[in-house]
Amino acid sequence: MSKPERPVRTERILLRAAQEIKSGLVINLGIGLPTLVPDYLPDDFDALIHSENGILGCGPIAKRAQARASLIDAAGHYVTLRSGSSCFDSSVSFSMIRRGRIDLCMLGAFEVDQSGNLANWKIPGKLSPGIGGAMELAQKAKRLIVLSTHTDKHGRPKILERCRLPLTAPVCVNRIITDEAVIDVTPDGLLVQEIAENISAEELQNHTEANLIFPKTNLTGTSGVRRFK
Amino acid sequence: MSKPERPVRTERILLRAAQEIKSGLVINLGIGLPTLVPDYLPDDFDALIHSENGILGCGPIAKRAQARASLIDAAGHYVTLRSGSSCFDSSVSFSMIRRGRIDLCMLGAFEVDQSGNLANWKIPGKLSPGIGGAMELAQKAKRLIVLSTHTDKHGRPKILERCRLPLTAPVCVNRIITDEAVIDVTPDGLLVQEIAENISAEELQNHTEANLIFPKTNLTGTSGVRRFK
Amino acid sequence: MNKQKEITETIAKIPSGATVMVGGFGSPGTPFTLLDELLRQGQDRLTLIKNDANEPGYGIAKLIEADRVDTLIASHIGLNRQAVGRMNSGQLRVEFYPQGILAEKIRTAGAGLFGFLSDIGIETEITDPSQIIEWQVDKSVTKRKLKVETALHADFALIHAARADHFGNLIYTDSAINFNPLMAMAAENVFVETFDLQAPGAFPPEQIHTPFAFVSTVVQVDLSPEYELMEHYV
Amino acid sequence: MNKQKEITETIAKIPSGATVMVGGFGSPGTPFTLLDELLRQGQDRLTLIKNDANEPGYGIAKLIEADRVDTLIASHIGLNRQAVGRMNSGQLRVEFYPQGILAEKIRTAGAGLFGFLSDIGIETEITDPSQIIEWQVDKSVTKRKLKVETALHADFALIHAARADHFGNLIYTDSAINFNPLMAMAAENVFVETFDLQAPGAFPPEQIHTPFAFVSTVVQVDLSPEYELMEHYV
Repeated sequence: MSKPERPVRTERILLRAAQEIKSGLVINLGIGLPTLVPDYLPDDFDALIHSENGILGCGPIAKRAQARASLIDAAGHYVTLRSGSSCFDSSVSFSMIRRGRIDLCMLGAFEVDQSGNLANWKIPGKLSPGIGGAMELAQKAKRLIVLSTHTDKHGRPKILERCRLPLTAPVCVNRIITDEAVIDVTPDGLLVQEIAENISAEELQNHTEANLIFPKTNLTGTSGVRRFK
Repeated sequence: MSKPERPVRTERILLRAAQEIKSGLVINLGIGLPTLVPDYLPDDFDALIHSENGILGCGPIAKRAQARASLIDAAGHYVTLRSGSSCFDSSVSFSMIRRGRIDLCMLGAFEVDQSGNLANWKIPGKLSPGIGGAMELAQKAKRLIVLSTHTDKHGRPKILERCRLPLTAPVCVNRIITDEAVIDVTPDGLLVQEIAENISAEELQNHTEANLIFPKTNLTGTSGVRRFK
Repeated sequence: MNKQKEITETIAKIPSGATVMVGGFGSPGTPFTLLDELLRQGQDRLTLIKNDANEPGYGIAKLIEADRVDTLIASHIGLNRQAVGRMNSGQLRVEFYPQGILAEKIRTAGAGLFGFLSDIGIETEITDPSQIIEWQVDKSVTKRKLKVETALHADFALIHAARADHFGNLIYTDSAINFNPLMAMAAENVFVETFDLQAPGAFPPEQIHTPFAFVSTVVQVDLSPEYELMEHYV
Repeated sequence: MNKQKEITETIAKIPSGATVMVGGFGSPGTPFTLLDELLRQGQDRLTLIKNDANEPGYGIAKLIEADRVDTLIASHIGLNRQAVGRMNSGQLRVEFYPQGILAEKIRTAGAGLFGFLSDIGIETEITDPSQIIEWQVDKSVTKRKLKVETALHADFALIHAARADHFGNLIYTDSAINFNPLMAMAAENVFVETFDLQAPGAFPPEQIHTPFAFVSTVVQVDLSPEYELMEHYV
């Protein structure tokens, strides 16, 4: 699929995130990085995208000639509908979410921590535009993946020992995909599954407030950890 | 409208009940006598009949050639749909009821009492086929009219001082239409509005366990009380 | 994503002892063919959730008559004297709810919620004091007495849809809608029968009553006499 | 039974200080023409209930900018910086709920119920301990901590429907469905705008999203630029 030029860090996250989307899964993609993931799927990909404003089966972003004023996704983009799509009211849409019918949800994060807590809706005194669908998605999706740059624009870690901002939901994140690593939240802590090819394990830990677990190796080694571009 | 031959007592109740149905009212008609009321409306009458199994705008009972296997009313009759009708699920149907969107409901009764309590769903040890829609209709219709023979088949009063059977809903009945009288439930008690032309006020009281109030008159007089056939 | 399956393997997923929601108000919307296969396969000790007990010889009445149902959760079974008889003799345990409360309890499970607050039947024998809470539901000073109604869950739902596509999008018709869309949201595994199975894209998006995310399996069935007019009612 | 009325007399029924539900998620489903008439007539001290605050210069944003709204009950107002600014400066009181909880609170009013039990946000700052009850929601021995969410009522609802008939039957389309059918059930007085007003009988019965019993008035409106594509998003 043709897509606009994006920064390398962003591209890396989106490319890796696209690999998580398997055929037949019902997927919800939050505002920000997640909504861009479909640009990195094959054109003929059988994605089943739920948009919480009341669509199951969103197609690609609409080109001008296709766009309908009555049809936006939850991020406010004009979208198309794929074959077999349906539109429904907000109570049905969130019934689908709370009932556990969303197989995979990807959300952005201000902070995520080693227990899988997520903070992505409010920065007290700075940003509090509302809750939207985030709490229900974070709490109820069968699998929740956070997409985020590994550090914020000031270079500070976003993966923390414990979230300091108000939580969206506790213990909800399954996996974190950043431009530097793919990390799973496990009962033992944050388990590094993949590291970007341009970075060492030590650098990764330095960019992360929480302790990372590296499989079959120590902090400075990387054997058993897949490399990704 | 053509209708089958019915006993005089039944006919009298139905004829009088039909006068309660005004154009534009949303009406629910319970199983038994109430479902027969439309037979006594003019053919061109603009009745808006709700059936709690999920229809707004029931037309007359279907003749064989019109009947659809998928379309019954709550009493189990094959019905037709009038122009502007809709079909919906049971949660919407009872939302309409509980939200107070049924302007008028007519129900049958085992017992009704001077406080407007209604018992029509259960005779312990004899009859308890379930609750159905009766409790919600009785409790939530804007106006509830009971249609009943004045006495049971053994000649015993059905209009009591206090219901003895398990209640469908307390203090819910607005009016009682029987083959002998039209009686309103008021804060002061049961106020006789009309008496059938073949019966005296004294006879009416004798057929009724609860005390009746006769307007502007005493028990033996009937001035101020309309007569009906 | 093609959810069409054969009826035998579909119904075989239901074990004895399962809780099964069954669509339909009377005959319309009853999944007669799925029920007949459940009868044929022999599962027993079932808990069924259906508005009514169908009529003798139809739908779940056959399962009840074959002693395969321990408990029926319903609203009204007055059209099935045999079921009433079994209830009265203690052979069949029946739990009754007001019809709209039954619908709402099922919907509550489908909405991923746990219960709701109602005033229906609160002053009748169907309400036990243990079900009452006092809660401030508006800005008035006083709290209000309300009944807590809990969500009603099921392992399986058997659904009759007028039309379906291979993804599992469903459209119902006439008074055959009734409990079907609610049960399709509520149950863990949702098996649907339809006469009219189409390719995805056949239905306008806003006319789909049940979106495919709620549906597990779609079975194509043939029109049989049970789906036609019941002669004694014509 | 013809519920078609003129827009002026319809909106004139809304007094200052009223609580008004407004359909729409962003632009789709927003009753722009009804809102413009409310702006023109001058009612103030309004409490509005809408998913969002529209975008600056559109829909309820105009009412907010004209200082006519005391309180907004919403889910997310991130697309309207001016509304966020007014909230931060204390000019506009905003109550936020999770989007699906907002939808469900509205639906609960529409269903004639008083509240529901949820676990959403129960361990976050949006939940106060006074909202928690412990209740036995299933057959397990232990009770579960749940949040009581109360019904959200309104005097009025302003609804945008794609199609309507003179009885007040409504059909919505695309992502313009959103909160509209829920608000149409919930509010005491329900005023609907549509481009496409038809005679009763024009719609198949099972395709009607909002049956007429919920609707007070239908207003026919013209397609204006606000209903067309928003250029900055194309």
